[in-house]
Amino acid sequence: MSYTPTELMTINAARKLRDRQVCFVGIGLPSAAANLARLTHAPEVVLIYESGTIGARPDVLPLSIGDGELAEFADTVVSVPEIFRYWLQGGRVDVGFLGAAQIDRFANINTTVIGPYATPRTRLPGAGGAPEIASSAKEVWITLRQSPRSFVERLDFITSAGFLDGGDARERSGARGAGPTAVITDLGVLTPDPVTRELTLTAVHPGIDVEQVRAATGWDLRVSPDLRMTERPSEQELAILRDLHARTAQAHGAAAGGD
Amino acid sequence: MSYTPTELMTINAARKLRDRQVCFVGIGLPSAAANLARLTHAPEVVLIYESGTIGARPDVLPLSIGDGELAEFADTVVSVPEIFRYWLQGGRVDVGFLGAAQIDRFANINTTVIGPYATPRTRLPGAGGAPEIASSAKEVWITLRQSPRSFVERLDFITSAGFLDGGDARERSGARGAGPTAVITDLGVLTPDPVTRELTLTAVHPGIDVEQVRAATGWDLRVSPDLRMTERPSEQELAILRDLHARTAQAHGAAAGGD
Amino acid sequence: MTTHKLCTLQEAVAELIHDGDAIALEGFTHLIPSAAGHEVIRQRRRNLTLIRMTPDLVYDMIIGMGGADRAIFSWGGNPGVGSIHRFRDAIEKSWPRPLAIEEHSHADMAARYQAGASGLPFAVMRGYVGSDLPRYNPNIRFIECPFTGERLACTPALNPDVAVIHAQKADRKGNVLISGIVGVQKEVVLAARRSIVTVEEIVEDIKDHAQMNSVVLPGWVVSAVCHVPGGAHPSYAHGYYKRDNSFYKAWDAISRDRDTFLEWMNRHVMATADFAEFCQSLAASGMIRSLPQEVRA
Amino acid sequence: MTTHKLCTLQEAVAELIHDGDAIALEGFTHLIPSAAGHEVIRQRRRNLTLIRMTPDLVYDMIIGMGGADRAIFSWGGNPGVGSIHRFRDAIEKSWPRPLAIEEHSHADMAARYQAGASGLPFAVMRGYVGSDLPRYNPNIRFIECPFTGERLACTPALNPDVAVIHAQKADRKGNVLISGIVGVQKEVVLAARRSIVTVEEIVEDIKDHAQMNSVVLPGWVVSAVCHVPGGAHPSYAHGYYKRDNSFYKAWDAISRDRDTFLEWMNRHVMATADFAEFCQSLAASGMIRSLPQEVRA
Repeated sequence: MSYTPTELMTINAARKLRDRQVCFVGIGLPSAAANLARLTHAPEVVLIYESGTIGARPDVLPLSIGDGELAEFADTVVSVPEIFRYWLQGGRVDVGFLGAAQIDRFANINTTVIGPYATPRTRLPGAGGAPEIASSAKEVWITLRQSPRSFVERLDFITSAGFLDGGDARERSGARGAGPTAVITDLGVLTPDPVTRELTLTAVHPGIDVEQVRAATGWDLRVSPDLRMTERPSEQELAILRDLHARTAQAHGAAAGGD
Repeated sequence: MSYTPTELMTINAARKLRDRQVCFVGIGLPSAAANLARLTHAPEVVLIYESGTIGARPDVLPLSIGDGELAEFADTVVSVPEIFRYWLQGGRVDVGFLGAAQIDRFANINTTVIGPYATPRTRLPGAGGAPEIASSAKEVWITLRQSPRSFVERLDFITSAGFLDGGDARERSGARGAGPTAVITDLGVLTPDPVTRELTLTAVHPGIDVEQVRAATGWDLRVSPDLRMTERPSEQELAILRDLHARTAQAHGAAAGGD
Repeated sequence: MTTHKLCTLQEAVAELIHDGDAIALEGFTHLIPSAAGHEVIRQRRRNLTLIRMTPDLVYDMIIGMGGADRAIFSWGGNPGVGSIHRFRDAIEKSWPRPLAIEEHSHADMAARYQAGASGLPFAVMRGYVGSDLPRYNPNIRFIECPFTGERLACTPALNPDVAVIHAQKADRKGNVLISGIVGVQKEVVLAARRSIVTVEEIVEDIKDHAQMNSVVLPGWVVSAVCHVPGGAHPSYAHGYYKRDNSFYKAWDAISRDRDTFLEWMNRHVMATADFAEFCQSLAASGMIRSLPQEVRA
Repeated sequence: MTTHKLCTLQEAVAELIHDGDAIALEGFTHLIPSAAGHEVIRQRRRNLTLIRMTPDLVYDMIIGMGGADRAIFSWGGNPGVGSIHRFRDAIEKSWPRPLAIEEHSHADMAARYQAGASGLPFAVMRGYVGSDLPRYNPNIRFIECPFTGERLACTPALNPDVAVIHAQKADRKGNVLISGIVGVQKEVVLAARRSIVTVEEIVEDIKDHAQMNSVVLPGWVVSAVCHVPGGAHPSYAHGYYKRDNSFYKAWDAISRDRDTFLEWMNRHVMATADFAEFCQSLAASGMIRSLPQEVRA
C-alpha cells in the first residue's frame, strides 16, 4: 500500500503515544496523530484540548480547537482558565503535542513572526497555548514538515522554549518537564542529544536517505551513528487513518480532510 | 403583639436590606434577617452564602452554611474558591452581613480567641469568611446581642477589621468598602461617627432606655444627640418571621428554630 | 443603563460601547458573538482596543473597517484555515490604519481575565520560560515567590470596558445559561465594567433549563441581553447549530484583497439593518447553505 | 497503587494514608467524608496533620482519639450547634496530646488549594487587612503588585499528601461526579499527591449521568474509589439523604466529656468493622432514626 509523506508523519507520531498517557493536543497534525493512536493501539489515551475538553473522543477530526465534536464525547468540559491552571500548569499532562511554523537545532519553536517583531516580514498567528505547554508538560513532541524554511539555523523569534541554547540551559531556565524529546517530520525522527541537546536525526522513514534530510535542514544536521529506519505504515494504520480523514471530509466539507 | 429581643433584632436587621441588593450572608442571625427581608419587602434581594450558593431562596432557614436547601433553589451553585474570588473579592457584594462573638468601639470583631492566642481561655471557631467579607463588601452590617462580654473595651484578637484604630485607619489599611455601617443589637442600632468612626448609639428599640444600653456596653458608649426609636415590629413582620421559624423547626427538628 | 435589560442589539451597542473603549468579544471557537461584532461595525465605532484570546473573523472585520487602534491577544488566525488577512495587513502594512498589538499566551490571557474577575491587580503564572514574548511586551514581568524564591511570570489584570459574549439561553430577568465549551466567558463578563450577552433563545425561567452547577450568569451581573438567534455564525451554538466551516474557508478569499473585503462588508454588513438581514443577504448570495436559525428547526 | 482503583475503604486507607501524613478530608458542610474519617481512626493512624477549612465532627473524632499533631483550618466548630469539644480540649488543655494549629481564613484556604491544584507555589489574595491572624501565622505574608504597588496577602500552596472526599457517583473506571454544593473538592483532589473518593453509588458509565459541564473528576486523577453508601453521614449527599441535624446536636453531649467520648468511639467506631456496622450500631442505640442508605430508598 502506498502512502503520502503526511500519512507517514502522522502514523509515526501516533505510534509514540502509549495507552493511558495524558496528551495535551495541538490542532492539525498533532490532533490527527493523537486520534489515530486512540483508534489503534491506545484506546484509553486521554486527549486534552486547550478549549477545555478533557478525555475528548471525536469521531471526526476537529477543524478548530473547539469543535462541538470535542465537547460532545468528552469526560468533562471545563473553562479555558481551568484547563491551563489546574490541568496543564498543575502538572497533569504527560505529553504536550505541538505543531510549529519553524524550529531550530535546540527544538525552540517560532509561531510568532518572521522578520523583526515590530516590522514583520510575515506575521504568524502567535503563541496560543504553546509557551506553557512547552514548559509544563512532562515531555513535548513536535511534528512539522521538514524544509530549509521550517528547520532554520536561527529563529527570528522564540515563541516556546525547547532546549534554548542547549546543554543545561533549559534546566537553568526554570522550565519543567523534559522538553522536546522527539520531533517527527515527514522525513524521519529527530531526538535531542543527551548532553548537547542538539536535535539529532535518529531515524529516517522508509525510502528516505540521509542526504535528503540534510538538504531539508537549515543547519548542519547531526546524524546518529545508530540511525534506524522507521517501520512502514501497516495496512491497518493506513486504513484507520484514511477512514478518519474520509469521515472528517464528509462532516466538514471536502476540503477539510487530508491535511 | 409581643416579641422577643431576638425577634426585634432580626426584624430591625431585615429592614435595612433593600430590594435587589447583593448580600453575602453569615449563618445564624444574619441569615434569618436576610431571609425575612426576602420574604417581606425585598423579594429580589440576592443572597450569597459562602458555600457557593448565589441567589439562594431557602424555604426554611439553613442550620449550616451549606444546607441542601440553599443549593436547591439558588440561581447557581459555584465552588468555594469561586465564591470568594469572583464574587466577594471581585467586588460584587453590596452588603456583608456578619455575626460576631465580640466587638469593640471601632467595630472590629473577634471570632478567634478570648485570652492569649497561644494559651486561650476560650477557643472560638475562628475566622471563616469574615476577614475578607469585612474588607471586600461595599458595606458591612454586624448583628449580635449586646452585653459587656460581647461589647468589649479591648479585643484580645482582631479577627476582622472594622475601623481599626478609628479615624482614617481603615482607609489607610487598604481595606475596600465603607466598613461596618451599622451594628444591630437586641437593644438598638449603633452606627460609626463620620469622623472618629467610633460606634455611636443612634437608635434604641421600643421600651429600651439608654442606660440599659450603656450597661450592656463594655466601654463608655457615645449616644447620638438625635437618638431615635426604632419602629415596633409589625404584625406582618412577626407573623412571617414566626412562620419561617416554625417551618424551620419542623424541618430541622424542634431545637433548630427560634434563635 | 436606561434601556431595559432585555433590548435589541442595536440599543445595547449604542448605549454600552463607546468610541475608544477597550472591548472584549469572547468565545473560544464556540459561541463567538459575531452578530455583535457586525453591529459595532454598523455603528461605526472607532479607536477601539480589541481584546480577545483568538482574534479571528469577528476582529478581522472590525480591524479591516478601521475601527481598532490596538489589539490584545494570544493567537490571531482563521482556525483550521490560515491567516486573518485584514489583521495581518493592519500589522504589516498599517492598512487601513496602524494597529498596535500587545501579545500574550493563552494561559496568560485566561489568567488575566481571572485576575480581572477576581478583583486582583495582577495574575501569577508559570509561564513564558525561555520565550521572547517578555522582551517585546512590558506587561509581562517576573516576580519571586515569597516562600520558595521561584521565579514566576505576572501580568496585569484585564478589565475591559465592555465584555460581549453569545450564549444559548437567557430568561426574562437576564439570567444567562452557557453550556458546552464555555471558554473564558464567565471571567470576561465578571472582569468587565459593562457587558452584552446575545442569546439563541429567551426562556421563561432559566432554572427550568439549568442544573445546579451549570454555568449561569445571574442577570444582575449582565448589562444587556439581546435575542439574536444564529448570532454566533459562522461559529456555532452547541445544541442549536454547527460550525459553518465552509464560511471560514470562504472568508480567506473574501478578506485576502482589500477591495473585495470592502465590497463584501458594505454589501452584507453596512447595507443591512441587523443580523437577520445579514443572514438573508448571505443566503441570497449563496454564501450560506442555510440560515443558522433554520438549522435549529 | 497495587490495589484496584475500585476497592474497599479499608484497603484504600491502609494503602494510601500513612502515619505522619498531611491529610485533607474536604466537603463544605455537604458531602463530608465521615466514613473515611472513621476508618482512619480504626486503623489507628498517628501524627497526622489535619487540613480542612471547617474541622467539625470528622476531625473532632480523630483529634480526640489522639491521631493528630497539627490542624490547618479556617473555622472549627459544630455548624449550627457550637464548639467542637475534642478540638478545643486539645488546643486548650493538650488532651489527649497537644495540637499545633495553623489558622487561615476561608478565602485563603480556598486560594491555597487552588494554588496547589494549579502547580503554583503560592496564592495571592486581597485578604487579612487589619486582622491579627498574620501576627500569629508566619505563613501569611504580604507582597506588592509589580504593576500597581498595592499590598496583597499571599500564602503557600496547599498540597496534602492525601485528599479524601465523598461524592454522589463514580463509574467502574473511577470517574467521579459531584453535584450540589461542590466546595473545594475538585481543588483538593488535584492539589493532593494521592486521593480517596467514597461514593454513594457506582454506575456503569458516568457520562450517562453527567452533563458536559458537570463537576467530574476523571478516574486518572483519583487514586481509589470506594463504594460507601451513606458515607457522608451526618453530613448529607444531595439527591440521596438529608443532613442529620439531630446527630450534630447529639454530638455536643457525646463529645463534651472525655470519658463519654471515648466510650462512644470505642463502642461505635473501634468495635465495628466498617461503616455499615457503624450505622447498625448507631441505629441499635437509637442514635439515628434511619440509616442513610435507607433514607434513599
